[in-house]
Amino acid sequence: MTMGEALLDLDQKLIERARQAARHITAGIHQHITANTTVTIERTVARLFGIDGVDEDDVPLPNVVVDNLHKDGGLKRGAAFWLGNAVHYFGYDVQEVAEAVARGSVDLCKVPVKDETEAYHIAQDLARKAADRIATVRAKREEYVARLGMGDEPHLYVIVATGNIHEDIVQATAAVREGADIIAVIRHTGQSLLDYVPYHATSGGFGGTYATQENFRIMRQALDETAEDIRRYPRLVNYASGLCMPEIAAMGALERLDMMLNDAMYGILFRDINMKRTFVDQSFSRMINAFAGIVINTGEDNYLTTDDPVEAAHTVLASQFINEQFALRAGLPPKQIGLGHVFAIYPDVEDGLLYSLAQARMTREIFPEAPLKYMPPTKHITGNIFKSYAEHVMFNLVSVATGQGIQLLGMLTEAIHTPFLHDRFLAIDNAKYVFNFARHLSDEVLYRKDGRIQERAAQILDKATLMLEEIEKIGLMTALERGLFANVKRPKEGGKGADGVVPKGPDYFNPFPELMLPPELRRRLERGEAV
Amino acid sequence: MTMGEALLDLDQKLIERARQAARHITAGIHQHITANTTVTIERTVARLFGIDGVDEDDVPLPNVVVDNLHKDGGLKRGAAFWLGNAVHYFGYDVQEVAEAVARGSVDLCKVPVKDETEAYHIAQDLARKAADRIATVRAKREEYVARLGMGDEPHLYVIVATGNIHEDIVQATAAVREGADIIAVIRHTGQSLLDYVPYHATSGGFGGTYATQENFRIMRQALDETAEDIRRYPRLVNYASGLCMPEIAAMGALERLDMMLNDAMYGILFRDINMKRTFVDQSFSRMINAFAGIVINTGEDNYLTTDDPVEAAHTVLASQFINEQFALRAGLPPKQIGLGHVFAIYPDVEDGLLYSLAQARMTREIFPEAPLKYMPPTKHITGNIFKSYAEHVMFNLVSVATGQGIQLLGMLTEAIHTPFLHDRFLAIDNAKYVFNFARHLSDEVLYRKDGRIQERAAQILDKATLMLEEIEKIGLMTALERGLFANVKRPKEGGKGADGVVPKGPDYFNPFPELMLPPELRRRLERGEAV
Amino acid sequence: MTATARLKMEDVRPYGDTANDGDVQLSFTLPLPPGDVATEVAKTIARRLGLEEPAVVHSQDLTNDFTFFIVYGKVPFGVDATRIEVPKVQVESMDFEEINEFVRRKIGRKVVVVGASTGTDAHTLGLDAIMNMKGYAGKYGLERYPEFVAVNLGSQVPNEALVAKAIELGADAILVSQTVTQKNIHVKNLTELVELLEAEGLRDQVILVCGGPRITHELAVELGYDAGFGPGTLPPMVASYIAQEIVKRGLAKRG
Amino acid sequence: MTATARLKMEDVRPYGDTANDGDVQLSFTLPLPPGDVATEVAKTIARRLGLEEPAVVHSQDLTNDFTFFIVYGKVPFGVDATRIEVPKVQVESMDFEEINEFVRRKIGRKVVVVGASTGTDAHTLGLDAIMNMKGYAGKYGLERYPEFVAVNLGSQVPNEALVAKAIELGADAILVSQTVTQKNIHVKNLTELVELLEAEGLRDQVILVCGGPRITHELAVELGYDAGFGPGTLPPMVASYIAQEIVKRGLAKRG
Ligand code: B12
Ligand code: B12
Ligand SMILES: Cc1ncc(COP(=O)(O)O)c(C=O)c1O
Ligand SMILES: Cc1ncc(COP(=O)(O)O)c(C=O)c1O
Repeated sequence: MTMGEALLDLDQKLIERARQAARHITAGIHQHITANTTVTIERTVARLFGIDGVDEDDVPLPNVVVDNLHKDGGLKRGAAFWLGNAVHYFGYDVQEVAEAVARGSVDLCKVPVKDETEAYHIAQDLARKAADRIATVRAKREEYVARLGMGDEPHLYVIVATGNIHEDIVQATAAVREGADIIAVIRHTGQSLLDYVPYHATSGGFGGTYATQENFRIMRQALDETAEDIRRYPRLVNYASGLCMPEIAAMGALERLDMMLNDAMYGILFRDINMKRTFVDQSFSRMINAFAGIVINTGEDNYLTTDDPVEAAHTVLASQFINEQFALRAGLPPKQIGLGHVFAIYPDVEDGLLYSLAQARMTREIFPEAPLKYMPPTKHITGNIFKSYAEHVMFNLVSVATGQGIQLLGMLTEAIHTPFLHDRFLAIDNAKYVFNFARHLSDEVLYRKDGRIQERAAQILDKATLMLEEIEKIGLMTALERGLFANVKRPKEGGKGADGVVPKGPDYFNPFPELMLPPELRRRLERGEAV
Repeated sequence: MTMGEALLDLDQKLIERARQAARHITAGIHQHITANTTVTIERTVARLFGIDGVDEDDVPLPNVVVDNLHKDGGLKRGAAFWLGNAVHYFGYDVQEVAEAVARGSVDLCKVPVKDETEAYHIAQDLARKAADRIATVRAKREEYVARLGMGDEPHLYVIVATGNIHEDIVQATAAVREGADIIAVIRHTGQSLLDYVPYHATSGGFGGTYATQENFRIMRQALDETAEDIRRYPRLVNYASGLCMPEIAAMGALERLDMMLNDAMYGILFRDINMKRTFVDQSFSRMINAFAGIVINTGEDNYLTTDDPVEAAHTVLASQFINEQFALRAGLPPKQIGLGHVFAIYPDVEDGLLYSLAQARMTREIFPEAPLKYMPPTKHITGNIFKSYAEHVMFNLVSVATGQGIQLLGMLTEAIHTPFLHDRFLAIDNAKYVFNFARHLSDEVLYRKDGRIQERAAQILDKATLMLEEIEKIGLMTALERGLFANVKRPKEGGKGADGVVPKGPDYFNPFPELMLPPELRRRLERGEAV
Repeated sequence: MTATARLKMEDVRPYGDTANDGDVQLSFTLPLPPGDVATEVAKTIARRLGLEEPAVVHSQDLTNDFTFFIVYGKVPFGVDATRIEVPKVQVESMDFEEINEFVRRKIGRKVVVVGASTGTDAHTLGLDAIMNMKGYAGKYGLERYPEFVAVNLGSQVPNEALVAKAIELGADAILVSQTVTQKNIHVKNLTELVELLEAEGLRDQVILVCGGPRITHELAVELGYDAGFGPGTLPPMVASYIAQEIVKRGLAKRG
Repeated sequence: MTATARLKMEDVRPYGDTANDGDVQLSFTLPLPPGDVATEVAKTIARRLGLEEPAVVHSQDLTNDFTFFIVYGKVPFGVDATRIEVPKVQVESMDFEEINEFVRRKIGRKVVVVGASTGTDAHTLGLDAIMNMKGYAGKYGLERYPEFVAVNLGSQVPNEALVAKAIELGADAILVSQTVTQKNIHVKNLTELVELLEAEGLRDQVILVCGGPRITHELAVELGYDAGFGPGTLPPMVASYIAQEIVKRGLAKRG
């Protein structure tokens, strides 16, 4: 791969202008993020402290605990303090405290504060243990990767989506044996709108399988077993975005997921989740992703499922700049920022391949260290499975020719059903063929100066820069209100989950940022410096 | 297309050395070609004079006539003279003469020669009429092309091969409506080894449909009707190579075929036809192709169905140089010389795409005016129809990226059966997609100096030049004896049809070269000058 | 020469490269490791489906004791195409102008339509294609029709909420879109809506229409809908149907 | 966890994404113009094949009144894989050395084998793979075996010429390759050879073997051959078979 080499002759000043605008745009949300917490952030604290399980009505105990605090206005101080206090007061462990709350025998805010310092101390201790656990998990991943390796880039990323975790395991392990590098378990339709995370191993999802900690665990275990057989470490992916971003990020950190879909704006735009909620949640969840060594995937591909892929190409780039800055602010190093984009151009567009090469290569050059995640065509795919298969060849070719990092494989039955076992095989075979057959193409091909490919890239960069500078002026929230992305307008106060945003009190306490954010970054954020 | 532009930085001196060697190699066969005629050349004369039909035993009358002459040693003077003489003597038209021979009532050599000059005169007159007819057919094609056009290059070339001409017509017209530019009716298996051309419309072929003049005619008519509908002129192809090269060339000239498979060495190597026979036949048949404005297709793809496509790549180039020189010597201008090559590299070869690009682009640059005919992968294709379909995308991409002229579309069921109706549709759809989606790729992509692609092209050119210089030393016939092409060894006197070669007598007469070969070329050939 | 000229409509068979050869291609996976037994099972399945001369042209190890097969074979029977009855929405096709004129003349009031993607289905593009101003494939959507009041509730709308809204607006027609069909979830969602409407005693008072990539009119009717629209549906087809059905069912005066 | 652990061998069904879902994909062309009737005929064919929930997921105008269909459906029956008997060449597999040793010990003379692609078939690569020195996939061909005399007559050999050569050489085995199968020409070519040998009274004295991409042992036996070899055959399989069969049939002493 010639990742570093400038084949497109892009205007570096323009890139810097765009990045600078994105820096300012995200800094503009910082004040909001630091001033608020959310129910799911507090549930995350509870989870990381060790609270798990469900009550009699199948309500997860982290919800029970946080609801209990919320009704009494306790969240503004943070769950950490109250849990530390209850542990101290009762001498229970934290799970026992949660169970007591579930039984109705304890109201957390009403537990007398015997020794504030001791309460903080216990909370800090629980947090440190959680952080240690995550660090151990991370080390284990690093050990696996060092020992078994991960295969060449672009990495082959496939989804499983049977709705039944046991069936998913059959499919996922087969895919890995066939050559897949990355397995994503697609979530049950609509799970992102649940303000809780389901529990147990599940078999009744539609269009995907519930993201539960137990499902994470048993899939990871199955993949680990396969890894030893095939002498390669397959990575596991799930979705953070939604109403439970930080909780799922925490679950992923504990169960050794390796990648997570985590976009700073996806939930707002595509799930109509309240923007104020999302901005706070994404920050906390990404901090956990960062600390756990998890690579995030952003969702810019989604813009082009509604908007026109040729006309709206620059919105993808603009969003990538914003996602990048949000990610950096949450402590994610560039090599953990898997920016998304997509091979979406309709197959009947003359020179569509040239446009696709231009955009893919441009993205590569502008974000040289990001493990770019390249999405397959979906919207225009029909029941003509042969045609889809042909399009996927082109898609795979563009990827290897431009140095993409993560290749989400298209399924020839995209327009028909979630993938059959052999659909996935055929997708893997297609990608392996193309990647090998064109292995060093990116080393050998240059683009004509000021030709169609260079022009196209220049034009996208130009429009994205202007768009970012416009957003810089009006602010990101207003931009979302006005529908600048994906043609979707979202009012600041509208959308789901708005009532889960809680202003922090002056005594708000959360031990995790101190444990998880790099100190230098924390200092800069506190001082309002560029990151 | 940037056909003219040198993207590969090939060594022009080496190209000239190779071409010069090929010039000498083909000049080395000239003496043999001018000294001999063959039964099929003489049958061609009979056909062009107007002899058609079959006798009671279904033996074609041209065979009846030529066999009749041959048994009495009359061929060394040429059929033209004897036919002129008989027409003159009996006052019959030439068909009546043939019918009389068939009835056994006339022995041509025994017909008294009343007036030699008159006999020559009649023969010349018949020849001129034949040439006029062909010229009219050619003009009609030119009129069609001017009026309806032929679509963008690379032209989509598909085969029909049902064995039944009526079914072929259904398939061919559908293909043309779907976008095919060129229809080839594959011949019945083994027809190339028949030393006669079957008669009538036929429905009983295997693996292909008999090449008969009637089949040519009705297919042409069906395509002409479709042409008016779709406002595009579809070209029709059949096969000259085999034991009846010149006869089929003549039939094609009369029935407005537009392209013919005609390779100077294919019959020798792949059908074990005697080399002395083939060299004489190819010359005469190509002269007819040239005069009729028919584009020939050579068969270098065949080398790689037995030999290794990576190792033996240079044999393709060497043969192209030889075919080019033979073609020029028969009066074919470069734009009628459709040199063949093939996308044959196994799909599991790392960087196979780079090698394919190198060879295709190299061929383009070395033969800038030739309408290169690019063949699909066949040998390694399996029953995995999806995989074939993916390979065809790459094949089509290389073609449009390197400026090929004629694209013989691969069929996803290559390993299974001759094409079904929808196999052909899927192939056309694949090519249309790729050609449009990558339309101007060849304008935009440059190859890195001394990179893998340039190196590969240089290496092939180098090996081909050495091979040609080796053949120049030993002579082409000896080279074929030694198995330099396709690993097949053919003894000079071996193979089929050797007994059909007849040394010309001092009074040998054939009116066609004078009518069909450009005068300047004839002069040069006679003087032994380079052409 | 076209094929139908040569073929009997009473005996239509698949066509490979020769009239009536019956050739078809098949692919599937078997939960067996690759080998002779699996291949023979694949052939047996083809044979039990009634295919003649089944040929396994490809088999592929999918690991985990699965094998993928590609099979060709011949269908030995014909279908009488003259007797095929296609369950189809009965409607006279009209264009934008004609539909509005029809509503003005024969209904004399605005037609009220409410639509949603129901249950957990978040796919709105299909319903948007029918309802939004912009429409689909160059045809305006219902919102643009002056004689229609079209309310698009968007995605993931519970059946209860949809029915409530229909009552509130006094809707003439309810439009439901369903895209996710895994394990027949669409059938479940669609059936529940019918049951809900029946429970409320409203079923006869509204025109109930569904659509989506796997919806056919036949399925729709089977599930208790008045009409179903599949891929390729354009807004005027739906508008024509609703307007004509209102008149046919004598619901015009209701509003 | 492998699938077979979860599935009954007595009831093997196609697998899409869930055990026993029966999912299969089908494609074919109908000689009908595109439209509702053609689509319904396509579905009817799927239904008459016994497929449940047939869904036409794609239809494509092929012009000339033809339409191409892609259909998915569910096979509603299982096959008992424990009862599958695969007609198979009965042979103990031996390697190059073992085979030659076997011939030396049990036959005591060279084995004579003559091969050809017969009729109009010019495909020799398959037979070459078995016979030529070089062999196939890293395994030497019969010409390389010191205990075999292998004569490859090449392509397009008339059955008469092959039989004549077999008589001339006193061949133990005749190897026939057939690749072109259009309209079952291979069956015709193969049958003729058997008839010829029977007419000459030679059938029992030679081991008659055929091979090619569409040859199965089952078909070969049906046509009167001793054995048939399909894709993937390697030279030692054929050599082992011939050597063992000579012994089994008591032909060793004949030469
Ligand atoms: C775009 C898309 C999305 C977008 C949707 C954006 C949006 N605003 O709609 C996003 C990214 C959000 C999405 C998400 C998901 N998707 Co989705 N998605 C698609 C995709 C690519 C295109 C669908 C589409 O819009 N087609 C274009 C429209 C215009 O066509 P149409 O719906 O058929 O509509 C026409 C007709 O059917 C009819 N019609 C439709 N509705 C109605 C209603 C009425 C009343 C009438 C009269 C007519 C009518 O008229 C329309 C115009 O002709 C398909 C794959 C594909 N290529 O088809 C997958 C697909 C539909 N999605 C699928 C899945 C599983 C999901 C998820 C559930 C995955 C997950 N677990 O996260 C999620 C969750 C969504 C949810 N909760 O339902 C599966 C469904 C599998 C199945 N058959 O069950 C598909 C087939 C992909 C796949 N192979 O897995 N998806
Ligand atoms: C190479 C090739 C050619 C070459 C042959 C060169 C040669 N010296 O053999 C050339 C270019 C000459 C050729 C010509 C034709 N071909 Co061709 N050809 C092929 C191709 C691409 C590969 C076949 C091959 O060699 N496979 C490799 C060998 C090693 O595999 P195999 O034969 O299966 O052999 C193995 C086993 O079957 C077994 N085996 C085979 N024989 C024997 C014999 C014995 C005794 C034993 C024990 C085992 C055994 O062992 C082998 C090793 O495992 C196929 C398409 C494809 N990809 O399969 C078309 C194909 C076979 N050809 C086809 C046709 C129609 C033709 C022509 C008739 C076309 C024409 N009308 O001109 C001509 C004429 C040839 C003729 N007269 O027969 C069709 C056949 C269609 C059908 N099913 O009827 C095919 C399928 C292409 C197509 N889709 O149209 N062809
Ligand atoms: C960034 C991101 N997050 C999440 C999702 C899926 O989330 P949901 O479960 O809401 O469908 C997607 C799907 O496209 C995505 O791009
Ligand atoms: C140049 C040439 N001529 C003729 C043929 C076909 O001839 P035959 O009819 O001998 O198979 C081919 C086929 O590959 C060819 O390449």
